[in-house]
Amino acid sequence: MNVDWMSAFTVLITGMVVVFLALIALVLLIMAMGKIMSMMTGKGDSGKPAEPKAPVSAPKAAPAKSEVKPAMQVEDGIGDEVIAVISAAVAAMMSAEGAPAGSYAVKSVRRAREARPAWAMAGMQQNTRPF
Amino acid sequence: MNVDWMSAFTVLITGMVVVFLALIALVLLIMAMGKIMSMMTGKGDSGKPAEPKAPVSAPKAAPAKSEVKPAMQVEDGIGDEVIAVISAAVAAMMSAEGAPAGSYAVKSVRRAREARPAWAMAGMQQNTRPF
Amino acid sequence: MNVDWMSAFTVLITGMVVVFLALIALVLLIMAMGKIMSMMTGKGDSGKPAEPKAPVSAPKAAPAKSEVKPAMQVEDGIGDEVIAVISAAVAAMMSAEGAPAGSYAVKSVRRAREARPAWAMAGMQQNTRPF
Amino acid sequence: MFSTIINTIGEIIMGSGFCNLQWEQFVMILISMVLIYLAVAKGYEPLLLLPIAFGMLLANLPVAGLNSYNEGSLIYYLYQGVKLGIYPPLIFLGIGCMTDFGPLIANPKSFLLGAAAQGGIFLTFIGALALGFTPQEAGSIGIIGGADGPTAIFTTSILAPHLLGSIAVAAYSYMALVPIIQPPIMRALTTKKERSVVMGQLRQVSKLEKIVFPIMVTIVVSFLVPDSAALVGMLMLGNLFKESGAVDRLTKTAQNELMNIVTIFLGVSVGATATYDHFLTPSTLKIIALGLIAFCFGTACGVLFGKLMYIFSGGKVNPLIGSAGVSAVPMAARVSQKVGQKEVPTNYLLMHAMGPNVAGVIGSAVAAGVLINILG
Amino acid sequence: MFSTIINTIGEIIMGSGFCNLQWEQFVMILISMVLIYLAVAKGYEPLLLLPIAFGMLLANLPVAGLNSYNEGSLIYYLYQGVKLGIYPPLIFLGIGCMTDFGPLIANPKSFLLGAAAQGGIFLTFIGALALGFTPQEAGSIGIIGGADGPTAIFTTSILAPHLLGSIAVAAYSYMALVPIIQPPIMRALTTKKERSVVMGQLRQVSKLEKIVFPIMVTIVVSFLVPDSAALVGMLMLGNLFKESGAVDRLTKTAQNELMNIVTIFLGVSVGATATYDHFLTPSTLKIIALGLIAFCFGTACGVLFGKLMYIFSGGKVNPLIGSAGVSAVPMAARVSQKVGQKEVPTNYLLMHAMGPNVAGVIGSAVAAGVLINILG
Amino acid sequence: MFSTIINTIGEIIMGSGFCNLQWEQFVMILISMVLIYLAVAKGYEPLLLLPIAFGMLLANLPVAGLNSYNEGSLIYYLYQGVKLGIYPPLIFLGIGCMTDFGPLIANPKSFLLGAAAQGGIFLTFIGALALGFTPQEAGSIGIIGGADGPTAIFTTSILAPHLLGSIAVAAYSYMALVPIIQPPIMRALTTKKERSVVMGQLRQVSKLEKIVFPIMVTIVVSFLVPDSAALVGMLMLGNLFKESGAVDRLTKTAQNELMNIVTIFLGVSVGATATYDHFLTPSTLKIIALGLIAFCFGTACGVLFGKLMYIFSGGKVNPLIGSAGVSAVPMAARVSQKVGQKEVPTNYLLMHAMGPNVAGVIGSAVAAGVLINILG
Ligand code: NA
Ligand code: NA
Ligand code: NA
Repeated sequence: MNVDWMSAFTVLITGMVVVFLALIALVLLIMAMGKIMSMMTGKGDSGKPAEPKAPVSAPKAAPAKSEVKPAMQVEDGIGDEVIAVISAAVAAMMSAEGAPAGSYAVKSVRRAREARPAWAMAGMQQNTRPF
Repeated sequence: MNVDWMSAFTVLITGMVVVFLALIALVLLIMAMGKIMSMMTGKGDSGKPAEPKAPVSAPKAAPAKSEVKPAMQVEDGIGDEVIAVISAAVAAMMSAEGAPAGSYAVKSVRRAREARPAWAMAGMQQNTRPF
Repeated sequence: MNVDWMSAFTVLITGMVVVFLALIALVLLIMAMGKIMSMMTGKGDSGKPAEPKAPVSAPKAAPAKSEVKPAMQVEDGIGDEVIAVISAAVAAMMSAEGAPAGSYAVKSVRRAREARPAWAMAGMQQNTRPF
Repeated sequence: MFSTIINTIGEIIMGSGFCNLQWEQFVMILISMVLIYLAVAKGYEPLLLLPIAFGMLLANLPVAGLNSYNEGSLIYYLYQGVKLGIYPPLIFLGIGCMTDFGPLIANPKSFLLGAAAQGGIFLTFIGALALGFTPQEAGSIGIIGGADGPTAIFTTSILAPHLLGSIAVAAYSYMALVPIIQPPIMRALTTKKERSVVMGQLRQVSKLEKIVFPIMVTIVVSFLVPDSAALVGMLMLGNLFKESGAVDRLTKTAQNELMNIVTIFLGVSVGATATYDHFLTPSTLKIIALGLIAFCFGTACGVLFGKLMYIFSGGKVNPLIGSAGVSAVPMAARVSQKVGQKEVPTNYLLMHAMGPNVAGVIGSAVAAGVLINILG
Repeated sequence: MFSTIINTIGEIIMGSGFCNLQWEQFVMILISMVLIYLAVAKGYEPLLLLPIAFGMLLANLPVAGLNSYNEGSLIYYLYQGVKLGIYPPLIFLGIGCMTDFGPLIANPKSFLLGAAAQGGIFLTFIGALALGFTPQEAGSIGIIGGADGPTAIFTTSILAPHLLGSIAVAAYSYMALVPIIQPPIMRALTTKKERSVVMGQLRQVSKLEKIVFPIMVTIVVSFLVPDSAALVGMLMLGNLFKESGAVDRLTKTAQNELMNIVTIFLGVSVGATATYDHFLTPSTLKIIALGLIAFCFGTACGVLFGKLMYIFSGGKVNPLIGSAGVSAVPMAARVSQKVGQKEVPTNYLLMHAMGPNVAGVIGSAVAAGVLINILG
Repeated sequence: MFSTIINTIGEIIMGSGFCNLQWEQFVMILISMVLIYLAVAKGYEPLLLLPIAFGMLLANLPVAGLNSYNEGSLIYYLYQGVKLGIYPPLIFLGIGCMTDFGPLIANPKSFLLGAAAQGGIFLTFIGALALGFTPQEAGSIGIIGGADGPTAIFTTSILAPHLLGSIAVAAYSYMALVPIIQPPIMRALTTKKERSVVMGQLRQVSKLEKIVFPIMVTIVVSFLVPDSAALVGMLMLGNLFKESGAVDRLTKTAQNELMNIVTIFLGVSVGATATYDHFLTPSTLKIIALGLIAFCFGTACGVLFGKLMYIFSGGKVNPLIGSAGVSAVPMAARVSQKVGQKEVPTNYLLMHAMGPNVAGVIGSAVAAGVLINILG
């Protein structure tokens, strides 16, 4: 066989060097971005784990989370209250039916995917605007 | 600069005249259509505001409407009853939970978007027919 | 008119023969497949109506089915329990509202169509894998 | 300057449709309105007839040139998917995702009824030749009797593209009329005793059989009639998507958004082949007459073969399910059900009729392949 | 061998964007970032401005060649849908599915306001000629005043494709700025008394009228101005889909997935026409200035014609609804509503403004057809 | 006449697949069935392997000509999107919409692991040359080690389109086998102590960083390796759609319907490049062997570099996350998690492995760009 091994290893080394060059550049830029962000927001701790911060902001959410199973998928923009309502309704019903608590869970709460273009009161929906 | 102003103003005037011509033609045709419709249906009042008519036909719907917030999006074809059921269920639950009335609202009621092609009893769904 | 009737009838006969050939081949193959399947699974009765088998496996599902109208479309993968819950909730509400039983039916229960790509705990969703 | 303006406006008006309307275009616009009326108010297969009718309207607007032949127009580009045979197989992909071949697998003899009903195609082919059409045209007209829109459009786009508009309109109109066309023929050809046959329940079909089926059909049909491989292959790919249960994402998109997009493009551009010079011809009237004949012959062939099966099965097969072999899924099967119930109200023929019904889809694709092979 | 490696890496670096960046490309990348910022943080019509801005970024990456002119690149293929005039009508199909022409049918005189507001187009045409643009360029620039993105892109792709980037950016930016641009002009041209006019409730429109409307508009507009038939025809086909209620599957796909796919392709490839040599020119600055003028003139023309209607109707028409005639649906109508409510808080002009608003879409398409006819 | 009929039927049968089947086609059909079995029953990446396998079936049906090379066939038209490099970037657009680069932004050093794991690509390139492949073929084969389907298909369609079928099948098969291939290598190259490292929680990443990230990556990567701009650009556009939160409509369509449609077209037409004359060659066996080597080498490179980071970080980095650098998102990250949990059941490496995992996608695209640059 007549392989040009020199060219071959050139490709090997060049390839790895360029890949590392590109990704190292990104490492540096992202680190710089992180620094700038933390300077701009004045949060010196943004480079550190969020652990200490999370508990402060989550105490109210925690009980709700323990109630709602992790398998539940909630679409953005649906208020927690609405979910609470539906969960509660189902829960209440279940206890009324004599089912063991915890044997059912709200699996999914989602808002209608598309608003129907109902002009009813407010004219054409948001969607139309940009076209 | 060497602009042919004569051509320019010709475009200006011609353009506006043609746009107005087209839209005036539509005005006349739509007015004619409105006339024909009201003649055909025998409702002489179709050209007038719907105000006097609405209250006559809507007295039963009105209370439901005041209960359900305007933000609610209901897909065509879902019976009012079904919505009423769901609203009622949520409302009942809320009062049971001691939440202030009116603090929650059914945001969206919609029918499943696509019927699954389940032949279970009735064979292929309607959708297939026209192909 | 100068129609080549011989060619015409040749097309007629040839066409029907080939169509029948193709479909008879399929009949035979499918029958063979059915035979092989029933031999492989050891269920000698797979060629016979499922009638005798269904009642054995469906006794629990039957009452649920009589409750839920046939028009109901349930997406695969939603547990019967969940449907039962929702049906029950609506039913209970209706009786509380004094509506005649059977006048409402759950029309559709379906799971959210797409899991939002929430990395929350478990990383990118299943969907991403194959690309 | 004032005279220049008057001149320019004059030119625009002279170049407008009002001054260039030919009476044939006016007639075509009226026809398109009638079709819109049938689609919207009467519910004649609106998913295709509405786009077709609107495409016909666009194609006959004077001056605008929005037809499928005018290179450079929007419609021309959309039409390429018809011309190149891309849209019909993609629609079949979606149909495959929605079709359950279970009743056919449970009772494979249904295939015979799906084959017999194709008789309408070939008999009409003879009729069309007799009325002076070329063999290619006659084949395209015959395929109307297959009662499968995409198959008819696929075949016609290869054999006789100038007839696309007439054939599509005829095919979809008669498909909508199946509940009116079929019952008298079915009753005329069967005795009360035959119509009263109650058929036993179908066996359960395993998931494995349902997965093997599309692969088997693809191979057998494509081997015997290679020209139907594109249609049958895509139909069966869709069905494999569905039955495998492994690619739900793809199944949903293929049977919804992809099929809807293709339907819009196909409908509008097929409609826009019906310019007045292609549509307002004696051929169109003949095609409409022959289309009806095709549906009637197909129904009759199916029912007559059903009678044969009634005899050979010792009275176990209700010949009414034969008419479902023309496809027009699932309407023809419902017709079998209804006509059967008139005799025995508790008779439930629907599932038995679904077998020939979906077999008819495969049968028509095979027939199309044969015609393309011989005449193409 | 070591020197070979150094050489190869050197070649790669010499061939990389770092060694081939021109300052104009750098400026363009900055501009694209500003546009991304406006789209994302300020909410300037993000559905189109974000793809446009990203397309602009891609087109000005050195060496990569990801622009709409570079045959063989991904963007080049996506761009064909713009160049061949396919995307804008398809977006109009989706818009038609989402538009309710009810308020216009209830008060057809709104059409006049939708016509008057097109004055901005033709006045800006004169202005652009004065600034040294060719008539074809001037027409494309004028159409910015129509405040309809697809119409502007359709017209420009025919008359002056090299300006696509600038015109698209200007059109969508000013559309986002409608709530800031219009109110001062509206207040300056009207008296407090005029702004306080309370308009009566609109009549109910029957389903039949709503179905006949799109067919009628298609015919009338396409007859008079055949060059706008593609845009108006697709807009009206979408509306017919919606109003017929018979093809829900198609309506949903046309207004969602089909429109979204086309929007992505159109946005990215229109943005990618804005390579630095096409965008970093004095023309772009002039276009941005002229675009603002176009919006202002359009608003003024609408309001002034509204005053005329106020007089002739004996004070029954509130001239504020005239500004909605520029389209920018439904934002311009909301502006009319808000400005009106400042005078009479209980005044509800929205539905009355929706009439001119949707009429303006038709009006701009007609104006585009006229310009294409005369200048194309 | 009877003899004519016999003749015609004879001709049809002589022209059918039964009389024209070559044994290689028969073998290919069997192979396609095995692949369908793997996709459906074993769950080997069914979203792509099922369409690929069916495309392979169609392409090897005798006479039918449903392959990607046969101009005029349905598959040929679908294949143009592969040939012109359109489909892979569009799939990357959808993947971008579904990818969260948060873990990578939180720990940018992950990029290094994503770079190291590309070693598999270049080592396999050498191996392929040694087995007698041309440099272009060797580059395409190497890219299998990137464990990114669209990148592999994009590169191969440029460098060695005749190998598309084999490479696609190898790439997706091994991707499905990642949970079997990787663990032994990971365990062999690491000590129990290294595998037991528990890593700290990642910092929160702000929305702004997530929005800046895709723009930054597009620019940096495209500047250095312009040939990867199409892939990386589209990936990052999708991610920008997602993270901006401003264009939900577009995000949803790009990651669902658009990606599904493209996946169907790409899968079927890539599969249909595998006609027997292209696939039943010694090359295919070599490619399958080399593909496995590529995955193994990639995994090893990643893990070894992880060990380096373990040393330099003073034992803070668990080298197991290095194997995730091959991408195969998110399966390789899950493998890291599972192998780690075997040592310390409470260790939760998943999020740390997601960093290298998504970095590997970018890394492979860069590697592809380098190969296209040097060999293309
Ligand atoms: Na048929
Ligand atoms: Na406008
Ligand atoms: Na990779």
